[in-house]
Amino acid sequence: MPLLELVDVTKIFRTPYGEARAVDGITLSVEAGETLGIIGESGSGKSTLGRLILRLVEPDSGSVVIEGQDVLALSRGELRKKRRHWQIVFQEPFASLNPRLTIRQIVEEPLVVARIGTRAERRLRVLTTLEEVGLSADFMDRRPANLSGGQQQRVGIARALVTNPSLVVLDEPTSSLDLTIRASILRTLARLRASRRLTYVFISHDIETVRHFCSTVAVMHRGKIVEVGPTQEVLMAPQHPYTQSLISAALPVVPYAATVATTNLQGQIS
Amino acid sequence: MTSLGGRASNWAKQSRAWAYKRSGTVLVVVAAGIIVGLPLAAILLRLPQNPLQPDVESMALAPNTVHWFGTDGNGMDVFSRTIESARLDLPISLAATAIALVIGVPLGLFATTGMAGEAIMRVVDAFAALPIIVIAVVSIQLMGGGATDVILAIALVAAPRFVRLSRAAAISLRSSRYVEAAVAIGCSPIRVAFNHIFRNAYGVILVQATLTTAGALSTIAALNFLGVGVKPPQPSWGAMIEDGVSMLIRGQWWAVAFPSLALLVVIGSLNIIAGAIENKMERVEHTR
Amino acid sequence: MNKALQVTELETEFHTPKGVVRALHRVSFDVQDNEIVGIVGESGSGKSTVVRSITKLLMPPGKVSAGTVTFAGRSLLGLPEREMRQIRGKDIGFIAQNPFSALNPVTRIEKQFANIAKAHGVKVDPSERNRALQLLESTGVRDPERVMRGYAHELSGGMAQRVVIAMALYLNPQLVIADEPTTALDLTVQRQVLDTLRRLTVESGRSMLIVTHDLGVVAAYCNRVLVMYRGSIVEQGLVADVFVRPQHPYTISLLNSVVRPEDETPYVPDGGETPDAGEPESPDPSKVQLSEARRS
Amino acid sequence: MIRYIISRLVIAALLLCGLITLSFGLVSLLPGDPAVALLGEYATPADIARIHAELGLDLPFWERYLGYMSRTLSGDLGHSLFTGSSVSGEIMTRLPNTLIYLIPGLALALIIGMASGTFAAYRYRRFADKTFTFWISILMAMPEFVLALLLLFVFYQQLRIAPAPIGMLSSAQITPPHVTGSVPIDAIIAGQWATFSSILGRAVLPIVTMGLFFAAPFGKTVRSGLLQVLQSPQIEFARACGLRPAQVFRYALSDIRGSLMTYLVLLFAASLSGAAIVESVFSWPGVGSWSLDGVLKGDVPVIQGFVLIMGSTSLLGYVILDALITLLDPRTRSKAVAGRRQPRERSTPAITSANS
Repeated sequence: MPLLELVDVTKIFRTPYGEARAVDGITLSVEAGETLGIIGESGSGKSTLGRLILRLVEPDSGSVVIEGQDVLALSRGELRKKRRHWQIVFQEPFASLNPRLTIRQIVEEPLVVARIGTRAERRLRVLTTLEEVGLSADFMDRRPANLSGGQQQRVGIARALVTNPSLVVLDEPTSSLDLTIRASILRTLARLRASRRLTYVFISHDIETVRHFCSTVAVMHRGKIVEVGPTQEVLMAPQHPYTQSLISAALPVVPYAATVATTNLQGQIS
Repeated sequence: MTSLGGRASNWAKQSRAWAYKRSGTVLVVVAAGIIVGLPLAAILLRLPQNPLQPDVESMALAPNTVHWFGTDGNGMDVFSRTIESARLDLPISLAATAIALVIGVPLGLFATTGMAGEAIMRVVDAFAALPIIVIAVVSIQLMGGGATDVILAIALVAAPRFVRLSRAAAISLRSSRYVEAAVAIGCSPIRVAFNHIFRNAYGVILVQATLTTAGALSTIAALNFLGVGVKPPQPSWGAMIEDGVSMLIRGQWWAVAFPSLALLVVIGSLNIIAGAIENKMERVEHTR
Repeated sequence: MNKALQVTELETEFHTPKGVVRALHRVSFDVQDNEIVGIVGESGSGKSTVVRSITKLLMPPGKVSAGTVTFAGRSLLGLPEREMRQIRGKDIGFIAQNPFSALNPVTRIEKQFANIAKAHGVKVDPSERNRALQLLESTGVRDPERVMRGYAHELSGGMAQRVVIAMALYLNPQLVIADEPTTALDLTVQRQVLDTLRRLTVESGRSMLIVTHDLGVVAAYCNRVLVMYRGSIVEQGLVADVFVRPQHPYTISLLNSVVRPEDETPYVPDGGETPDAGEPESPDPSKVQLSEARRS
Repeated sequence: MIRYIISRLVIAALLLCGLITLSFGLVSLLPGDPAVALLGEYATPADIARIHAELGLDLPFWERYLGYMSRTLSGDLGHSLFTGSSVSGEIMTRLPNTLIYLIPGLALALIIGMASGTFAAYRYRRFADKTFTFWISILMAMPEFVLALLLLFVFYQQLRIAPAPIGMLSSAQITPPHVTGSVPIDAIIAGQWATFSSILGRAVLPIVTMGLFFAAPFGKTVRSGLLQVLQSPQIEFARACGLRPAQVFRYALSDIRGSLMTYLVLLFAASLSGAAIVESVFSWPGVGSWSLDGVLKGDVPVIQGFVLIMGSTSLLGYVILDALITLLDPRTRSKAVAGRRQPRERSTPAITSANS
């Protein structure tokens, strides 16, 4: 049984100027341990889809089942209790952290809300989670504004992981970060995926990132999924014209540079 | 990026920066001292002259060693009366602001949606269209005219501003990313409201409260100047100024100048404190 | 080949209440005729400050403290603002990052074209308007007549950026400076806009300086590249050389983070820490300015 | 377009009805009995009953309310309980007296505020900006009547260049023949230019008071608005296109136009309230001092009439403002004209002025 299953999920935004079908009848499934990449341009509805999965936005129709649980059938209170198992990391790290709380308060809050552990146990859990995402204990009493963008995003990841979730939606977690930092955040996420056996839904507009990070990819265009399949297959031999245009528009950095550069680096170190 | 300059110029710059920063702090401490100290002085200290004692022997005297600020047309000591006014004027404006806050903020924070929210906003809008002084005068007349009535009238006039402000803050915060994040980790609506929305909105509200206190002080002075509100012989800055106008026209400036100066200093102090809070809030949020 | 732009030993400082922050360290480079030069770097590396120092668009507390900028045989840094203004828009065109925040929202596009012409003493007549129309058409704007009569908010992102490009090229500048011209655009649109830009600049005898953080853009469009790190140019040369045989460890780290992110270790400068692990990155001077303005 | 304007007018009409209700409710709640206020404490019950009948106070609440509503809507604001003069007539003759200093005063505030705010923004953190900030802080801490008295002391008492604060006309001036009842208008009609210019001369101090008082918050708004917009990408692009400083300033201004206009209307509403104070300092026979007198005496129809007129004036100001902002900005205009306008929050800057 897949860990996450969406059937014919639709979300229509109604504005005074008419209706916009942000997500239009999407059916998807994600196996446990898999990483599904959702790729699309701005306005394709990919972020809305991420929020629909976690019911941060109420769908108009369709069904969302996670770990055999019909998410849409839950009452508000039940949903709140379940949230610790299904988490999200946002695109803008600074905006997604409450500026008035310390890092410890931010990471501890999911535990407090879920009533997990005593005060001392929670403290320990926060500490180990922060270390796991690459932040030392020094950060505990700082506030988000005193951290760099990459560090803020690590806090966001720690907050999502502190309750030991099974499914994490990553909504463009690296798109607002610098290249070198982007790479190290992705490595952290990959390491955590292996050590904690996490299932990711990775939303992105960057083909290169998806190529390196995801096992399966779904291409979204105007609220619909136009193509889905194993990443290598989809990116090497795209079937849908939209996927083709997307891939041909990408500007790769000269591929052979990598090997040469690596040897060069090794040469320097030795 | 690195800091520049030789050791000497660096030191000079640092000390200048320190003095710059310090001068702001000193200003705020002085301002706070005035706001707290004046009413305390009026209550605790023995004033050099009885502020309520007319004296036909010494009418309209210029400032001298006995009457530091001179005397008014009834021969009352201007210095003592100026200090004594703080006993009522400041607490009244603080109380009025507090009441306006208690009424306005919850209304604004929780009336963001639905028919009730719309209705409240329309009332707030209608209030904004009315001349404030007239409303204040009418409501004081309506209720009688004691200190409590003045407090209630000013609170009534100031409350809509808090409704508008806290509602705007709540609406913008409600759509913020970190409130969405709080929902995503399973916070209850009450936890979201207090831990995330109020915690970030109280700065603006505090600033507005300080400014409202300044505004209340000014309105009270205007009311007393027009002869509404606190009744004589209890002195108030507005009434003292009104009494002194005829002297002013004759060139005897002190009966108007000193209560005016007191008003200016106290309102100015409140404005300085509001500015300092605003700066502090900005610094916490935008250190980057 | 002639040098369209020559920058030598440029140093820029920001005078903040907390002290002086040096944003650029002895930056030297040139742009030849008919060539596209890319400046790459991460946020806070000073790449935008370079552009603003050259065009003298730097706002206080930023100040150029040393160096020379020579453009078409004239030294720009000593020029009074009056003469500099004549050069901007006419001899040096500027393309902004986000077209919607660059165009005036309440002024018709044609009026904005006319304003540029007026500022440079060009008479605004129907033939002048036709030239603007043709320019819009050549940047790939559909129905230029309607766009001219409309406002910025009626356009899509790609179309708006084409309008900005047309404005930058309106008075035939020799040099075009583009500050992250496609960052705000979608992938499919980005390529079209860059193609247009290349066609209208180097292929028409102009040169271009393009600031970006996207190595792909540099690889596909630039002849030469400058790599900036913490206010200094750490490496420069032909794209083919720099991307194939990077010399500086930072460049290597930058390239690896794109090509093989899975086993990249971030660059650590001598005696310093990884920007991401220890202290927060030094503040981006342009952000310092803004937050101060907001405060008042 | 027409649909949009009609929808605005309908909203204005609804708000007007609300205002009438408010003014009726406010005064009906007065604890004192107007008949007692009028006749004094020793009135006989019979007299009081007669007055009640005259004023319609013996009728049930709903009848009184509907009667008031219909009379008000037909333009009849009633008569003063004390002088017996028609309230609308009094307002018509006194309003010109108020406007003669209020409008120039606001215009002065606009000019001073615009000029000084712009200057300070362009000289950000330099000497001129610091001087500006210093004076603004002092002006912002000064209640209106203190400012008026300060001006009076300096220009009348010390320098002797301003006339005494005894109203519009000195006793030496001949009152113009009664035509409309409003002295300045009658003076114009009669061609008594000496009288008219004397009125203007006496209006100078009230004008300066208003001008300085409202210039402070307005100038502050201009400064902070410009500071933000001058740092914006839009202005950078305009400068990068080589636009002249004057053109750049026009672009910047067009960006903050909406918020400045909103602020101006807010100041106008506040100035109507400030009129009462200025008029009492200068013994000016305008609507402010008249209404204040009425309020202090408990003259119910006067209070109601004043609240109504001032309220609907500022209401009209808001409606015109809202329409202007919408129609001047192409982003909102196209939506409004299409008739599918999204309900939106009017962004009213918080007034930080002490007295408003």
